[in-house]
Amino acid sequence: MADFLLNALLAGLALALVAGPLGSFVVWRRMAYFGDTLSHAALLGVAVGLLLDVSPTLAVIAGCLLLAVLLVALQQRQALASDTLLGILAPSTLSLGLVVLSFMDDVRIDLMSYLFGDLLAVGPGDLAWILGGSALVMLLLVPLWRPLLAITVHEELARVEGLPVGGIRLALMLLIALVIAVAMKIVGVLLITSLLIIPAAAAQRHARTPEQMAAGASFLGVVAVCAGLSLSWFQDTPAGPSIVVCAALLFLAGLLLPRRAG
Amino acid sequence: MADFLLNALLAGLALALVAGPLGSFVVWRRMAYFGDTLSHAALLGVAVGLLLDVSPTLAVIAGCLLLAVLLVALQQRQALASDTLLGILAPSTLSLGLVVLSFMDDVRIDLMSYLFGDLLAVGPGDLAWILGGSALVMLLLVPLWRPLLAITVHEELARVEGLPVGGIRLALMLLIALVIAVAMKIVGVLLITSLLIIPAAAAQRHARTPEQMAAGASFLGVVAVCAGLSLSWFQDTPAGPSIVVCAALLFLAGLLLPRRAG
Amino acid sequence: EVRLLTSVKPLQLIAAAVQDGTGSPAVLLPPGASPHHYALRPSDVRALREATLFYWIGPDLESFLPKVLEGRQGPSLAVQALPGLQLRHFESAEDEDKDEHDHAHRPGSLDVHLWLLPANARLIAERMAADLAAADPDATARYQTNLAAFRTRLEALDRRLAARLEKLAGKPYFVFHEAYDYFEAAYGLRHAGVFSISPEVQPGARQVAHMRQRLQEAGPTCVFSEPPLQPRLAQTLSAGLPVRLAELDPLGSGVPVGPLGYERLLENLAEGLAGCLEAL
Amino acid sequence: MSDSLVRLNGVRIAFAGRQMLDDVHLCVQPGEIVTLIGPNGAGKTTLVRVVLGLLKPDAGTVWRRPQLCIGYMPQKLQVNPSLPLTVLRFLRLVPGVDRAAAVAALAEVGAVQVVDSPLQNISGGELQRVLLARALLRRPELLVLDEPVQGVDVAGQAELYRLITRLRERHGCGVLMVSHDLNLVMSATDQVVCLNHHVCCSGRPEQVSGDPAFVALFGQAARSLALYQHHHDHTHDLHGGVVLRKSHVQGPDCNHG
Amino acid sequence: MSDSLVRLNGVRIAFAGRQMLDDVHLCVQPGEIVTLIGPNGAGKTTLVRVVLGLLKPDAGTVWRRPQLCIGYMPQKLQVNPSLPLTVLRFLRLVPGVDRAAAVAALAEVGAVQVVDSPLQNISGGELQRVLLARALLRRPELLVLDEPVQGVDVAGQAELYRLITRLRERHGCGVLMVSHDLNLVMSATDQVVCLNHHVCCSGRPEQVSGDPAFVALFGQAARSLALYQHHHDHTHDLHGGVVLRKSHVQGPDCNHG
Ligand SMILES: Nc1ncnc2c1ncn2[C@@H]1O[C@H](COP(=O)(O)OP(=O)(O)OP(=O)(O)O)[C@@H](O)[C@H]1O
Ligand SMILES: Nc1ncnc2c1ncn2[C@@H]1O[C@H](COP(=O)(O)OP(=O)(O)OP(=O)(O)O)[C@@H](O)[C@H]1O
Ligand SMILES: [Mg+2]
Ligand SMILES: [Mg+2]
Ligand SMILES: [Zn+2]
Repeated sequence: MADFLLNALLAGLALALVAGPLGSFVVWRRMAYFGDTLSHAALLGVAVGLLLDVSPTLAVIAGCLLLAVLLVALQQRQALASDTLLGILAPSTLSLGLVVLSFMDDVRIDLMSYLFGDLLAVGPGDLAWILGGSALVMLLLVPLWRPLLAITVHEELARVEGLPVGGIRLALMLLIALVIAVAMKIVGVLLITSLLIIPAAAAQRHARTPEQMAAGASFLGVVAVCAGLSLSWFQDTPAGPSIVVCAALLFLAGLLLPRRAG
Repeated sequence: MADFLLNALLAGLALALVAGPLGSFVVWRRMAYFGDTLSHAALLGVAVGLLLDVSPTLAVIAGCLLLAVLLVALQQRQALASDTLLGILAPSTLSLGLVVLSFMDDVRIDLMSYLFGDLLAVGPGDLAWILGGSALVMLLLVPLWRPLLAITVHEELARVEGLPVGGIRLALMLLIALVIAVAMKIVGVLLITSLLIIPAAAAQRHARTPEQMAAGASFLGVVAVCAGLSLSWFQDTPAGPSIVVCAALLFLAGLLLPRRAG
Repeated sequence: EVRLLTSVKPLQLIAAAVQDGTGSPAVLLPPGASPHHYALRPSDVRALREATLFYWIGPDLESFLPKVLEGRQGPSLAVQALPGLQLRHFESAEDEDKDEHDHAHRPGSLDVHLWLLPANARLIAERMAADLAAADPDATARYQTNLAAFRTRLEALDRRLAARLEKLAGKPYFVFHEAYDYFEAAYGLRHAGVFSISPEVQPGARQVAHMRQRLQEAGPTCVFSEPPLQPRLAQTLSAGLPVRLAELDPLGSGVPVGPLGYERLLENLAEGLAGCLEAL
Repeated sequence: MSDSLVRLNGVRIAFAGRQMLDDVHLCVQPGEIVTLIGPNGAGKTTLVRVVLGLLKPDAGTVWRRPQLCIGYMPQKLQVNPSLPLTVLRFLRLVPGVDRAAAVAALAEVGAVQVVDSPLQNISGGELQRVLLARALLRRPELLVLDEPVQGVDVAGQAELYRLITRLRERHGCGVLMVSHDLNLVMSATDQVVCLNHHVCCSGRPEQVSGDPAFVALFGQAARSLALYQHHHDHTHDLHGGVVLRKSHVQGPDCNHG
Repeated sequence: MSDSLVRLNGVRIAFAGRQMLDDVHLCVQPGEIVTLIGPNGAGKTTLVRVVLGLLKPDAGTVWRRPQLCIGYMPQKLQVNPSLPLTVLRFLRLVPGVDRAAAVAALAEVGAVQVVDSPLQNISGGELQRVLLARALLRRPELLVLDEPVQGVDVAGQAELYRLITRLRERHGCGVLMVSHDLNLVMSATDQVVCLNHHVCCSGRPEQVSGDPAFVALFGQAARSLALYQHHHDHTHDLHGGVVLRKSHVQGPDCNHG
């Protein structure tokens, strides 16, 4: 096997594994739009970074983390659903980025290029980041898992039971934002948002507990990565989109199977 | 005033007016991601259209309408939230589009130009489309309004009371999809999704009835269009993004005002 | 045969002139593909890995490439770094209006359309010939002949274009996207205005008004767009004015790959410009 | 049966392999109050949802009079929280209702003070009253109420039951109701159906309260209502599984089997 | 007051200009059952939410014993519908609970048959029982129950009240409960607080049931419980606005004012 394919496979598998549990939270908390919003916020980050002469990578990560904090703050003040808040933040940050750029006459850069990676372009350095980052996120998830579930089941109940709801929510957002921000630059926003949402949604139908859903999502993600890369290799299709198409096919197949006995 | 500015203003105002009620439904039904998903589906439409040698404009509209139908079908079968379904459909359709494109060797299309319009580029022909279309949608909304509200308040109650829930839902989706598909090509997906969501979300906090919210959203949209175009004129910033930024500022201002006495 | 790969079509055309008779160069990005929405296929990565020589413009244009190139063993060259190349940078709009003053301010971003200057093309061809000769010493003579022929043809072309375009100097025309500065600099032309400085950055209302005013003042004029783009703004603004819409193709997308391809690219540009402007 | 509003025959439904409704027959006539009683998890809400057409039975037939106008009050209702909606506007979603009619309906159920409150903020008992008002406003031929007085205060409970009885008299509509308030129900019902996955017994209140199946199900609490006690024809374990089953008393209005 | 679990002093809260709680004093001691009664919309749930810290009062102080472990059972609970969650897993969200403990708790509340059902699908009464089981599993020092037996069947109601009384004896926890079941409540409560935006009267059940304010509020239904009847010190209009107000009887455990 070509080494670039091996890199792609390892990166894809690591992301699929960590995306299972994180993506389950994305589905439960209705944040499907989070990835896209982050990519738009990242663009604002880049634009401001150019103005302030900061490294774009740093600017992207700062933009994403800031957005996560802003989202948590708005959720606390506002009765609006997460998806509406994201639907406000996404175009707003993007537009602000474009307006900021329009003040800089001498910049004719390809903004998008700061945001999009490609799975087949993953090098050994990227791979180290992804493997290390995934392992770290998994480790952080272990102690956070039960409180996260508690605030997801019912936030008031969790608050009465003494959990620091705001802090836990912020931790989750930052975790997801960090994974998306790093993965976006390496494998592309399209692939990472799909790996978060589609396997989790496919696993939901047949899971009876949150843990089953998270594990099922990781498993389906792994299957999608393997199938997608095979498709890409044998049919010479683009790698990232092929994985997404395979994940979508898995989701459709799950719809046809009977729902697991409740 | 320059005539292009007049065109832009009229188009913006018409869209803001019709986006008020439609956007309220988008917020209530948690479909904030709908616009983005449609723009991705449009890309699949263009790719398939190229394969079948169909006019791209037709292909875009067909893609959007098909997506709306698919969404309604999935909602009926599946316990997943709308935002999750949209989060699945958006990357899937985009990826499928990219895979289809990769099989066509010598295509020279500027995909983005099919999706991103510019408010300042609205010509008299476009304007006629927008004005006519908005008027038509408004007319269609009148008889649909009460049943739409009923299924939005509580779907089972509406079903028991004899409303054809599936048909009404489909009608709403098709209406929104059509508005987005047409507006996307003329003023850009960024502007139309923002006009749908941000004014409606801003109006929600201070409205006591659905009608107040829809009217408030139209009003705030109109204000945002006027303010944004002024900003664009005096500061020479891009028109669409300026409107979006103004809408976002209105939303923030609404957060600072005390909530209207309940 | 030396396997030579270039990132974009213009470089492939230059390489085709140098490699004439010994092989045909390949190109990575299909014409029309936008570098940032291009999703790599395994065959692309393989082609990159297996090419003996690889040429690309530089990270300012093909921003996705640096990472893929990390995995490449063989030599690759970002031509924007070639010594002796004439490079241009965009300036801020205020400076454009004023007369040349000393450029103490930070240089703007690089104008990546550097292949549109024949002198740059010659320099690139020379470098390609040297690299090819090193990789395939047996055919050194052939590369030298090809290079010499390319140089000669370029000089002739340069003279022809200069003569043809000289008459157009001062005629007002507008471009949709600022891609022709190198070409214009070489032949003493200057566009009267740009509709959008880059595809991502839309113009503001005042700039559009300004363009509209200039279009009106200019009288009969031409507006040039690039083939895959749909210049809606240009169409709207020129409605009702004696304005002709035409296309210029800086990437040579329609040009067949062959030893004469690069010249065809430039000639098409000149033809497009002249064809429209002369008919005014 | 041509004059009945709704008729179920041999309805069976299973969730995840557990038989939830087993060979259930039911019919509601105009002007008749039918009350479903039974322990928690007996399938009462499930049966109501079958009657309404919200759930398709696995077997059996459901017949509703064509164009039947139904007023429904669900057991729990979570209104879309992102929709700004006052109680008044909620009631006015029923076609042809103006403010005066809405206020009158609220007055009947004793919730007129919340007419301008946001629907999502009113208290549990107030929501029950508002839902009942809405069901009334439709001037239904069939009123389906799933635990209508749940969470309603003591004074309100008796008041609402009286209102339901009055309604039947005023408009002649049929009522299908689920309730746990045996004492209040027994006095205001034409037919009681005692459900525990299957129909344990059904008939007039005085018949049912004497039925051994009824006593077995409700034990202590029912004793005060029971007029007489027969020989058990079957018994139930704690959660209503039928331990032994012979024949059942059938209600007088439905012929089935 | 150093040994009380929670203490409210002069709490006031208004929603949209309507005064919902007016100068409310309340305290709960360990081992004591305090029951809030009052008509719908009286502000009982609001008061409970103030006690829990879910709502900040406009004026007055709320004191809770530091590190107080609270078991809470809300009046209505809508569990996130997109989360696959069995009843067992829901109960095991409480730290340190294994399957055996969860099943034991379910058995106590009489809902052991739903242990493996999805939480979103169980019936209304079953959900109430499961919520109570969860509150118990936390081994709370203070148990806060908002209408705990709402929707529970007849047999279950008495059973659950008995369970709550037993719990107090077994673990010595304090209980704050909202209820409409005057008959059941009166027999199992140490202190009754009769709330109608303000505290109408409070004290031991036998004191309260004789209080004129109580009789004025609950009228007919309460009469059967009242032991004797005094002279009214204030009256209420239909929905509880105080028409005339003098002094109130104060519960014996709280000193305020
Ligand atoms: N969609 C479903 N999937 C699986 N099981 C279900 C579903 N709906 C209901 N059930 C189960 O069916 C049983 C009966 O539920 P139902 O709501 O009909 O009871 P009920 O008689 O109305 O009880 P209650 O008096 O508590 O309201 C419950 O045990 C519940 O767990
Ligand atoms: N967030 C809020 N905003 C505005 N009004 C509210 C809010 N919460 C409650 N209310 C109002 O406060 C009043 C008291 O509500 P609460 O839920 O405390 O009543 P309750 O005593 O618990 O009644 P029930 O017995 O019906 O449960 C109600 O009339 C309700 O409309
Ligand atoms: Mg029920
Ligand atoms: Mg309450
Ligand atoms: Zn260009």
